[in-house]
Amino acid sequence: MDALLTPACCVALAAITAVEAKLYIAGIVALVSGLVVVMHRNSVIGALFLVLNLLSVAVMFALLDAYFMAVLQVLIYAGAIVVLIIFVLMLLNVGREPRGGPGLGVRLMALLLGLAMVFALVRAVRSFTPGSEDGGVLTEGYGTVSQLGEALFNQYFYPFEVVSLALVAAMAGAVLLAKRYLED
Amino acid sequence: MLPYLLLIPLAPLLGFVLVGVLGASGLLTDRWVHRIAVAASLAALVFSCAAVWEFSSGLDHLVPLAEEDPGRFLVQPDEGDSPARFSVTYAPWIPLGDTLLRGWSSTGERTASLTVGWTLSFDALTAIMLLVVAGVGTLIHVYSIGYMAGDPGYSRFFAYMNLFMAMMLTLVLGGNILVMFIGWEGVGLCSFLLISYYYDQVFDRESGLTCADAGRKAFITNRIGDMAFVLGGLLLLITFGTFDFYAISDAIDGSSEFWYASLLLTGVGLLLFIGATGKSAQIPLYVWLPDAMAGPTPVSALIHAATMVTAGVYMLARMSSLFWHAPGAMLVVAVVGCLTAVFAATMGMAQYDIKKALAYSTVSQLGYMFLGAGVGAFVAAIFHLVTHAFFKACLFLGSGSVILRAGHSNDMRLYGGLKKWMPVTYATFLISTLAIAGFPLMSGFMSKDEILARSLFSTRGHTLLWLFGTFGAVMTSFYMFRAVYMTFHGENRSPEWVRHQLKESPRVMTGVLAVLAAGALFVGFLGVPEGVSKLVGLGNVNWFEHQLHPVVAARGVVAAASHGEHGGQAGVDTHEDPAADSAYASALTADEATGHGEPQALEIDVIREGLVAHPTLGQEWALFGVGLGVFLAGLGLASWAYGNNMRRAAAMAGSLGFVRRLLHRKWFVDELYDKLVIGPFKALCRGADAIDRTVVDGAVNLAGILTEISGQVIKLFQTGVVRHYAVWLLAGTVLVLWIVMG
Amino acid sequence: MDYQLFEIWTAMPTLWPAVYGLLLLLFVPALREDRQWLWGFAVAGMVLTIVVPSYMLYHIGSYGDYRETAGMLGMEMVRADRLSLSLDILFGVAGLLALLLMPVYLDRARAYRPEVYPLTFLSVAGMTIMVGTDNLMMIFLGLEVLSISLYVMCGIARETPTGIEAALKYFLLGAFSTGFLVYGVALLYGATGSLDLEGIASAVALGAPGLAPYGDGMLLAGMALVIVAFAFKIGAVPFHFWTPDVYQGAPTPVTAFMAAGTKAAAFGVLLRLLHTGLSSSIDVSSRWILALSVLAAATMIIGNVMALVQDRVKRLLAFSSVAHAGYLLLGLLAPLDVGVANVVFYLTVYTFMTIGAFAVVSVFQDAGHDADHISHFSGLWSRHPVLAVTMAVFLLSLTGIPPMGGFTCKYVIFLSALRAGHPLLALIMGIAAVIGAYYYLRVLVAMFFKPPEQELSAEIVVPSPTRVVLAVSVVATVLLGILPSYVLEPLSRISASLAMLP
Amino acid sequence: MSEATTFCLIVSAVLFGIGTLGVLPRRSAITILMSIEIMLNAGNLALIAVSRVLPGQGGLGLVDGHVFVLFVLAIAAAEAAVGLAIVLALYRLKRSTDIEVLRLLRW
Repeated sequence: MDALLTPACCVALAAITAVEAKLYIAGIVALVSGLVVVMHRNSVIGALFLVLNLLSVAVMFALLDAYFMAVLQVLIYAGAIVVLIIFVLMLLNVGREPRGGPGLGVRLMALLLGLAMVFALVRAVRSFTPGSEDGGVLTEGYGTVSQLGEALFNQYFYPFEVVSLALVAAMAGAVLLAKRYLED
Repeated sequence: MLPYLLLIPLAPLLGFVLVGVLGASGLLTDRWVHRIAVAASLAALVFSCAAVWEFSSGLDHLVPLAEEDPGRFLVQPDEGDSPARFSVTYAPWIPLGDTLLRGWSSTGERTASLTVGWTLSFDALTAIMLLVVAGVGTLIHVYSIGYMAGDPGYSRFFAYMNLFMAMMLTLVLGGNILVMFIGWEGVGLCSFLLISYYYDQVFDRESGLTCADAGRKAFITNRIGDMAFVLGGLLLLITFGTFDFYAISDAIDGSSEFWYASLLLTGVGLLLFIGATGKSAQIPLYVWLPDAMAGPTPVSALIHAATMVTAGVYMLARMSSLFWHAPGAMLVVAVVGCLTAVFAATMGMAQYDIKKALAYSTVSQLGYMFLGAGVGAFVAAIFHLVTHAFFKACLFLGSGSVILRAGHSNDMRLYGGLKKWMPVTYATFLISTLAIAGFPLMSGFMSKDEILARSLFSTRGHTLLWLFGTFGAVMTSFYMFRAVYMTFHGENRSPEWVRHQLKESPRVMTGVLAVLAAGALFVGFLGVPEGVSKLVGLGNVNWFEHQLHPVVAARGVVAAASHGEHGGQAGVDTHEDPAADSAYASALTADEATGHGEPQALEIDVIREGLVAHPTLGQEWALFGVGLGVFLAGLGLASWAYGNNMRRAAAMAGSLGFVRRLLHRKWFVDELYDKLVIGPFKALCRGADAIDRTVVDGAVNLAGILTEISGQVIKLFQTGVVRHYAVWLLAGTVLVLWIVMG
Repeated sequence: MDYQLFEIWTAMPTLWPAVYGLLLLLFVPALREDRQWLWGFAVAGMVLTIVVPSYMLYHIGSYGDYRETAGMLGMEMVRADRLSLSLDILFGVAGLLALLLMPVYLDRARAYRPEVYPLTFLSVAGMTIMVGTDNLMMIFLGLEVLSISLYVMCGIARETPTGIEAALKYFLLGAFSTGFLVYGVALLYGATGSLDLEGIASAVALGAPGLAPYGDGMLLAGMALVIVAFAFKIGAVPFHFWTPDVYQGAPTPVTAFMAAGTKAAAFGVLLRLLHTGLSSSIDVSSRWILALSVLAAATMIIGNVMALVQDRVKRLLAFSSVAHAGYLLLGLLAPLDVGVANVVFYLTVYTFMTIGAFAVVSVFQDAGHDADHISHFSGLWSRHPVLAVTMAVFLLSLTGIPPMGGFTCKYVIFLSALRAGHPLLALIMGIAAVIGAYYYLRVLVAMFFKPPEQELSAEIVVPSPTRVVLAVSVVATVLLGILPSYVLEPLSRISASLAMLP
Repeated sequence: MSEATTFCLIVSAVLFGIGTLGVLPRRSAITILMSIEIMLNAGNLALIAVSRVLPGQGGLGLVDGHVFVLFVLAIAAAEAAVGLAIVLALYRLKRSTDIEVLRLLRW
């Protein structure tokens, strides 16, 4: 039995390392692009790097077997939200933001606080140890459209409707705030 | 009447609503305003009298009613050890359900109900307070008709006065700490509203305080005391599982030996006392009372002399069984009261503002009441409260009468010789002065000297307390006669235009003065001290003590005290002994056997339960002599200084213009004052004043200023920039993460 | 199919305002000209929003303290129990009172838009969703429905710089805190493998010897982040910085609604989250208790001290609301059977007194702007005595003077803090309350003792809907103080229905 | 796969930190909005990563996390819409999207 299993394990291991390598690359790309978004003074470039960031996260989704979510990430986030942001940037003709920001003290304090928080969070996530992982096999059809659709229209039917409520509120609100009034 | 006790505070409350709403919307003429207000107050008085009448004719007929409706009434007719009392719960107020209490009784754990009801209760103490509050209150309402006539805020004034009456009556009638607390906070609020009545007038030129500032100071200082009061109450609640006064007393009395001198009771007692110092203007929270004179004079008379400021004394008497079992707390009460009495008296001597002089006098007299309570003479303290209500109200109203006619000036240097124009005011003022200064057989003599005697002879008293108290009494006599001389004797020093319009106040005011003066004369006979009656060969004719003693008596304390001395730290190991009596008996025998302790003192204690000794006849005579001497010393000093001064001042009045004459005279008075209070005494007065202004006042102000400054500093963080807010959010997140993750 | 009907009935407190809000949104274009009608429909709908949960609460005994669900396949998404129904009534009341204030105020501010009514309904729906569920996903969605509606409502006066500034600040910081919530929920989910509070509770209970099955640190960090997100919503120090700015800039009726409604909803969620989800292990609960005690102490002190130095009444009330959040946090620390009823009772009283105070402020407008500087209140007694007395009642109640409601609720919280063994915090609460007396007093002094400002001697007109709001609030504030037992008694049964899984 | 999961979680934590700090140095409201999107994104990554290794019915993998990510996406869209509308309104009033101009309400 062992003899049979060993090559299978080796193959699996090879596959896994491949996946992991891809994950590492995607993760680093995500971090770097995220950093550019935050640091760059030109908002348009920031937005473009946001797309890169979202796409690399989508790649990570796919590598984590969340195929449908990867697709949605590309479609909704990169496709809709960022496009909306870029549209507004263009509309307002926002370019480089003016110089001058917070003083050095504030920057330093924020950096320290941010590092402290990241440190705490990293410490927290490192404690993650799913108990039954060894020997566990992914559920049949994990991360597919059918599985998600089934969940959405069964258990998650009600929250799904609530999301629509939020979207309606946002829509009405956006129109209310951004539309030129008829009487103007 | 007793089941309808609610009507007593409701009547003035209704008056407040009517006068407030209708008056503010301009629907009432002044005439109807005071008609309604006085009627409301009078109604409270009538209801109170009816309740007292029913109470004094026995509670037995109420008992069957109680059986029908056990939740509502609680009746305990006068029997055996416990005094007659009655309480009625109209509705539940705060239902907090049951809780488990553990620890102090032999049964270990027990459940207590934390439900608080709208309870009013009635006993002899309540009866006396009700009559004083409603009676003096009504009189002052009547007086205000004359004093406030033509004031633009007529309806506002009467509305607040009615509200005050409602709150004060609630305070007195409240059957548990929370209901009392409503009145407690409510009178503070009304006091604030009425002090700030002339909101925009600068009332203290030196510091530029406006009346509104004075009101705010009073309110905040009171709130500090209130906080301590609430803490003490909550501690009681946690300990005894109830807010009900009677239940707490019974619980303490019921296991005297356990509670005697325990740390918990001492702590609670001290907290309650801090609450009382806030309301009753004792060291260190007295600072607001002299400033409170910014209010109209009837307010000073009613709130800051006769009723509200005595609430602290009333509360101490209400909680007397707690204080009996907390000798440490009682000692603090006595010492603080004694110090306040002396300290305030020294300051009273330095005042030219007649109302401020009276205010310091009030602080001083309140100090005597606390001294009385502190040495266990609760009856005498309450008695002094009653007599003080009469003579101090009369003094304040008399000063109001003077102020009204003397061009609305409070400055005694601008009075003089007023007895010619205002004979009734003068006569009543003089009678009250005699009373407060302790002229033999007048009310102040009866009550104050009784307190002093008890402070000397009570086992909880001390010679030093008596010495200081007597010293203060000399000063009392001095500053009061000083006021009389400066105001009514000598030559008039008023401005010309004032002198032309000097005349007696209207009948409605003098009538009230006369009634109050009669009270100052005769109320004393209700509580002739045993010593005094003995001097003239009568038995104990102290009606007051007879009525009140059962309410404030020390039940079981003697036994507990002696037990504590012999049985070790607390009664924990011995509290299963049969009854307090036998415990006491065994203690006595133990005493004799071992020769320990002070059997002599204990024997004396037994005689009077109240831990107060019987002085001998000779001692009584000596005390009487000292009292008379005190009175005469003050009178003599004052007449030497001020009688003289006024004559000499009159001689000095030459052809100089008014202003220069005035300046001269001021300087003269000052110099004479310097001569009189030569050396250390002057330094003492100045020092006391300086301490008042800098240390005590300063501490209160400093706390306020520091808070304000820190507010201004923290305000700078609110920059309006989203980014900075985000940094704070981040900081908070790190903080929470750090706390939670450790 | 009886079962199905029952489910819908259970979700009714949420469904009703949501559906009604959507319908109203549909009718807005048609009724654009008939403003009175639209307003009337909105008010009527909001009355029913109160009636529905009240009816259910009244009959809740006949179903037992039910934990019924709507949703399918046994996933509990909606929960109608005493806590959620009581709070639902409160949201309806806050919404109704705000609706009554809105038309006149917005008209005067020249910011009237009919969409504000449906948005009010949607935000009420969001609140009911938040508190009426055991699922973190639903809590998140409800919070977002509420927040998104409120961002828009704050900015409804989009022509005024302050209005839009308030909206943008609220939005940016709100979205920021949403990020924290999402990450916190993700960590909780990772640590326990469940998004359901009961699932989390059982996972935490079974997590021994650690704290959680899949990662102790993750559980704690997730808990911390979720606490941060809700501390932001209730305005606890140091997450309170948006509160004064947004309260001041938003239209006053919206401020009133936010102050009362959002706070009640966030506290409702915290009650459920902390007491059902994270109390099954003492190791876990002691940690959030510690964190919340620190926040409570800071909030009580800073809120009161900051209010001391404010000159605008709206800002003053904003800081006062921060201070009250501190007192409420104190109530949260007590165990379930001691504290829950008190917190909900406090929220009830707070709703009335704070909306009442803001209603008075909403009367003061000058050429479309808020005239809420403290000097504008000078001499109110002589200008409009009834309004002055009304405001006095609210201020006294906020100060905590008996027998107003504000005293009673402060007292019960104070006592529960003592009973729960937090004497130090109770003491801080006492000191904070003393400081608090000072700034409320400033407004009182201005109203009763200062002469009116000359340039503002124009007559004060109190519109009749505002009068209704004031009357209701005054009566409720006083009655809740004098006879609170009629509310406290029923509320005390909440804890039983919230109690944890066996 | 354990290391991969941990790696993803660490990436998500750092990404969250980056998003948090992004609110800080930038003055444009839109860039701040983008940083907030990064924060949400970090949450999504964490959810997806843990969902895969949590025990579900019949094996590893819980669908709850995916559903939650879906909802977060939708909410992010809604928030972006409202946020951009507010920015537009601000721009109309002030001709700027700079948060430094938001200084009327302070102190």
